[in-house]
Amino acid sequence: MELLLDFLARFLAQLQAPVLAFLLAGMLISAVNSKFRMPEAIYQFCVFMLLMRIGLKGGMAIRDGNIMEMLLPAVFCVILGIGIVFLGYITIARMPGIKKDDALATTGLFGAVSGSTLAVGMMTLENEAIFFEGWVPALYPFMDIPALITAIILANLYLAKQKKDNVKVEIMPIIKDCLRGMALTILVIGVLLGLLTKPERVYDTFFNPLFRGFLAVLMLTSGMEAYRRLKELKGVGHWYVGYAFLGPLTHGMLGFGLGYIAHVLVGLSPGGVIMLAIIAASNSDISGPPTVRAGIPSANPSVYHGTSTGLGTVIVIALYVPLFLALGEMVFGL
Amino acid sequence: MELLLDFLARFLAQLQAPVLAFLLAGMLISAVNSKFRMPEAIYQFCVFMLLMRIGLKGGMAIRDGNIMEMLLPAVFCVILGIGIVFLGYITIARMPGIKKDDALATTGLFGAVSGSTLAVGMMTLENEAIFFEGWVPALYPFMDIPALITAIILANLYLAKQKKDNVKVEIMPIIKDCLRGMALTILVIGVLLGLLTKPERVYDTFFNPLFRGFLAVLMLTSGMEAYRRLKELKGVGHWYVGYAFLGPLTHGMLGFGLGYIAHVLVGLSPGGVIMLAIIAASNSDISGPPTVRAGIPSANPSVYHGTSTGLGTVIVIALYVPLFLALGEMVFGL
Amino acid sequence: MELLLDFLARFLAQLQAPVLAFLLAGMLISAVNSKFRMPEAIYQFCVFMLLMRIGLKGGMAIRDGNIMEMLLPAVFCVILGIGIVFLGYITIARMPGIKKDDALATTGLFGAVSGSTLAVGMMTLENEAIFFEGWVPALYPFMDIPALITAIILANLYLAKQKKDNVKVEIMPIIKDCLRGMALTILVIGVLLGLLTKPERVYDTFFNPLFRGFLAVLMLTSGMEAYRRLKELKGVGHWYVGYAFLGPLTHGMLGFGLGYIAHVLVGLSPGGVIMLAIIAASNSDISGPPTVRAGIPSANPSVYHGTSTGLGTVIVIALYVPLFLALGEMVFGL
Amino acid sequence: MEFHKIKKLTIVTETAILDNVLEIATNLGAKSYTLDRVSGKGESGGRFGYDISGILNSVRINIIASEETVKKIATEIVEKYFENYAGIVYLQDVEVIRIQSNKFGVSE
Amino acid sequence: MEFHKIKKLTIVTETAILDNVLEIATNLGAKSYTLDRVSGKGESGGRFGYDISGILNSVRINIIASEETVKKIATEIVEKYFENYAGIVYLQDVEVIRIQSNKFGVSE
Amino acid sequence: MEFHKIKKLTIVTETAILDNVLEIATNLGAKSYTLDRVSGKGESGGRFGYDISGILNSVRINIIASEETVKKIATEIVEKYFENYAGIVYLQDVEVIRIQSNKFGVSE
Ligand SMILES: Nc1ncnc2c1ncn2[C@@H]1O[C@H](COP(=O)(O)O)[C@@H](O)[C@H]1O
Ligand SMILES: Nc1ncnc2c1ncn2[C@@H]1O[C@H](COP(=O)(O)O)[C@@H](O)[C@H]1O
Ligand SMILES: Nc1ncnc2c1ncn2[C@@H]1O[C@H](COP(=O)(O)O)[C@@H](O)[C@H]1O
Ligand code: NA
Ligand code: NA
Ligand code: NA
Repeated sequence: MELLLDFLARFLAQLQAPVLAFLLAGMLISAVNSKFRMPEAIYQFCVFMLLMRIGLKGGMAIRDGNIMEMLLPAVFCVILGIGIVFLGYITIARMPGIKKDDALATTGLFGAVSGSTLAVGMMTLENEAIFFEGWVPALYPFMDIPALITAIILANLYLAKQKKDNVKVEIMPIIKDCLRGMALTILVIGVLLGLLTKPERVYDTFFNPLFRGFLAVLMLTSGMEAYRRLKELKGVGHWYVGYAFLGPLTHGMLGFGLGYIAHVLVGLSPGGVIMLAIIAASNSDISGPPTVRAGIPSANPSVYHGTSTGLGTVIVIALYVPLFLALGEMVFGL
Repeated sequence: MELLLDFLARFLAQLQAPVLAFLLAGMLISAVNSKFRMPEAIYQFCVFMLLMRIGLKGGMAIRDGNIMEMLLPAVFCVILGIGIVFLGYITIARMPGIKKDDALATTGLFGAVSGSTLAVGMMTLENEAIFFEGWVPALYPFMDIPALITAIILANLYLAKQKKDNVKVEIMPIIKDCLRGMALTILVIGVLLGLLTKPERVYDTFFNPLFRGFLAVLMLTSGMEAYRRLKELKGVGHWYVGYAFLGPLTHGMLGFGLGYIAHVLVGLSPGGVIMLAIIAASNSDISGPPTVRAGIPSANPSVYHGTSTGLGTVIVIALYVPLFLALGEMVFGL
Repeated sequence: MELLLDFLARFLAQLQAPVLAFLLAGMLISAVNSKFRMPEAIYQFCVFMLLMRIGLKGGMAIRDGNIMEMLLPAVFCVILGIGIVFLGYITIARMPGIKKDDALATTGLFGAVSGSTLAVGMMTLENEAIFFEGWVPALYPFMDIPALITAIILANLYLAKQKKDNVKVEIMPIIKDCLRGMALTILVIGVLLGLLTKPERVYDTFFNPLFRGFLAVLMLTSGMEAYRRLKELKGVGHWYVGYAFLGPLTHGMLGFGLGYIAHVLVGLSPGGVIMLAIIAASNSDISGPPTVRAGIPSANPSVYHGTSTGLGTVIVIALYVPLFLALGEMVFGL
Repeated sequence: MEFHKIKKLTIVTETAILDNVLEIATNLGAKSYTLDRVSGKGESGGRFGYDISGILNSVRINIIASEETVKKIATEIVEKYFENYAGIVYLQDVEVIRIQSNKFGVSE
Repeated sequence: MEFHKIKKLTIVTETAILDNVLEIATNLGAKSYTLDRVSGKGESGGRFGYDISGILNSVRINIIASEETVKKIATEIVEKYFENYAGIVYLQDVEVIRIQSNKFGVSE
Repeated sequence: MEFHKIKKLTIVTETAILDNVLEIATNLGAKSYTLDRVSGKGESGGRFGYDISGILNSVRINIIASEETVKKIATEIVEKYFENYAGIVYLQDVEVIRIQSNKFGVSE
């Protein structure tokens, strides 16, 4: 009961937090059919600023950290990425009236990671002054790529079986495609720059201080987009709505659980555990969709794009970021 | 005499102020036919940054303020918006050789408000350390929308009478069109965010510190554009040149007068009075023109766009912002 | 020996400096064929921010400085601009298999100046806390324009002789074309604003603090572009590769030498001497190429664009900025 | 795969009336269209879209449909808007690959 | 200067498959093409490119080449991609100025 | 409303010579044109406009005018520029809706 009250208090507090408010404001802008559009160059630059900041910070943390500490969480990320897709394959993909390729595409995106949700998680933890290892957000690709690969392979195996075809899905091109996408390119380059050079000054004078502002701008844009994608969902089955609510909750819980194990075994910080839960809960909205579009051509983009970008992102930011924060605070007595 | 010297001193000082200098520099860039163009995404982002800052600040001020205080100034804004258009209708619109629809379109823009002039006014007052209520600039829509509606209605009534048609101009679509335009959308969303959430940190780390810089960039761009619009004005009657000089002066005086009444009756601060004068003097350059283009199709855009964006904005920033500042300082003994 | 070790130490240090690291990271992004593109509006805005900062600072320095001090360095710039092109005319342009117009176009770009290399030089000196006169970078046009004019005239004279034509190359249109180009427009406007107005506050709150960050973004973009241009160079003769290595070294040495003379005669600071060497070593990558494309239509853009943007910029930033820094530190015992 | 002769309608006009034009086109039976932003010059002067307000933005609309449909659309738009708004309207012949769907409303 | 009758192929489709389309075109003999980004609406809904992921971006490809070449390209692309991806493909007549080079593979 | 047969000239070329091309077109009687930026590939290699200097930007110019006018423009531009600059030039038939003004210089 007290837990619930605490959660509700946090949730209401978070709703006052501008990050979520900007997201909702963006939805409102689309809802009233405003002619205002955030210029494409600007939101791409927002994404660049956020992911470069995450990458630089991650790289610097890896440089100054202990690589052994990171190993287990990285392995857990891979497991989560693959596991989430299999979980979807035996749940949402089996529901009546659901096309298996649509479901796998969707579940691939929910296994993958959203850079902006990550950024929201970081900002939230920083606001609460909860420490987390800088390299945790940089684990992003270890969950993202395996999830997308698994989804694409399962979908193609399934489709081939339907057509009684032989199929051979090659993994390397998918990995390349992921890494060549905008989001992972920037993140990985950021990590390399943080790891191999000394970007402290440009980080301290540019990428870090502007982080909060550009996140607000990106949230506004994401909100505008989420609302537009929601409309696409109209024709789509209500199973996907359920998945968008329950999937991230389950994935985040799994992430929290594995994070807790890492906490016990290798000393992952409480903040790191919360972060891992948020990464697991988050769903891809920038670089996942094009990879899925290319890898599972027959899947209907309105379904997966709508479920992930329209519903998933908003739900995770509004509900599950505060939830896992509250959970972490209780479990670790923060 | 001393007044004049004081004004001249201020005017020369203001000319050294970079805001006006950037505007004039922009005009020079166009005048020498430079190939440099400010990318559209950038100046749209400038507009976004300025109006969001104005809105957030306004919203926070309303949240922390007394709603009763704001009522009278808001009503005065509505009166000014409508009054300015009627004033134009019985002056410039009656001049020989002037098409009534062109005149009404122009006068609608001069009744409406310019976000960038507003920002210049705020920066100027802040530079002089003159306090004004943060919600005054957020009164923007209360003058803007009534002015545009009045102009569109008067023009359509006039045109219908000419054609001996019956006409029914609907007001709601015009209001919607105004609110759905870029400028008012951002401003209103900013006010809501400031009012309902706690955006202090993102305001203090992003929107506020970058305000001065983005205003400089926008001034440069506005200058480039003003010069190009000036060329359009060539064919247009000299009455419009007169109107661009005398209109804003009169409107600003009316604004100052009503502001003074609010000062006496409800304690509007001296800075708020000056601000109200500047809002009234300013003329729309971003969201007004498309509304007028849609609402009064037969009006020649070269006339109203040229008069407002080419002449009006430059004149108000160069002459009338310092004038009303000087006037306020004298009247209130600042 | 110690000199060499010192240089190597500096070079390795510089390689850790994020400016070069961002350039190399950009090359890596292109090399792995990433889909990430920096939006055009963003890198144009980066160029704007850097050149406006250089211009404002230059203008303020001129305002506060002694015009006589600047005269000799300015004259030296003109001499360097013209001299570099003539030097190219009697070296690279005479090599076997080299088209004279291609060579002159290339040498024109190497005589001209790169705004981004300039910015790198400034940042490097500022990082090392080496003073330089703020107006030195603003000498940019005094080298840039003469170099481009000389190259275009020589090329057209040569081509006319080939065709036994009479030719009359007009200088004024070329000067206008240079000044109307994006880079020089912004720089000159910045200088004027710095000289005639008081932009200290907007400089201190916007253009200066964001300098480092926007330079990093521009370096990343320049790296991406350099790699793409490198590919164009494939078919092109190896003479151009040699020129890209030896040209800037020679030009920088000449710049250093003339700078030293100015040091002795009019007291140019050690930092100013280093800066002059860097300006001379740098090669145009933004506004030079279009001027050359218009002025020497028959020259193959792959050759000069590839040599200058693909090779020259990277070589100068990676090798010669640290070299002239080291040289200056030794010569002046810094 | 067959190639089917049909018409392409192009409308270049002010962005201000884009929504109205698309509404008319939809009402007269065009289910699909392609848009892009353009600059240009004409009787109404230069339209290079540099202005902050967007008054000088132009848009180009392409509609591929039957001759009857596009002629109706063209006529209606010119009559309704081209007295006051800048623009040009023209038709061209095209051959469209026909696939399973009967996208273009051409009777078999 | 002669004007030579030849064909222009236009493909409007998802940016996601641009590379594949260009590869097919190149393999079937098109050495040159022109691209631009467009918006639009069709059977697959609106494609206005507002989304961050770029799933809703469309591209327009123009290829001027001999009738034989463009028909091969058009057929191959429609067969291979248009079951799953959004788009339209059409041909038009054009007259190209011929200069020294034999750019268009037209036999003299 | 009548539809009038006339020509559309398209020029795709380097942005560097846009001003010159427009000047020639204006001098030869074209009062109106439509422009847009494009990417592409051709004999001169890829022109995707990524470069900061803009050397690799391409522009597409459309001019609708009488056959005589557009042929003169096309010929002049190709002769003057296409030895050194990248590009392609072609003509197409169009039917333009004629309104009150005699925009296209077609005698009645
Ligand atoms: N003859 C033409 N050829 C090409 N584009 C044209 C032509 N006439 C008009 N346009 C386009 O339509 C826009 C408006 O034309 P106007 O109404 O003549 O000002 C111009 O800015 C051009 O983009
Ligand atoms: N009949 C048409 N006329 C013009 N553009 C079309 C047409 N059909 C399809 N398109 C373009 O092709 C895209 C995809 O079409 P669709 O596959 O029908 O959704 C649309 O967004 C339009 O840009
Ligand atoms: N056959 C063609 N089809 C379509 N576009 C072409 C063609 N040839 C040339 N272009 C366009 O013209 C530009 C320059 O062509 P080029 O001079 O061949 O390099 C290319 O980048 C294309 O945009
Ligand atoms: Na996930
Ligand atoms: Na007003
Ligand atoms: Na140089």
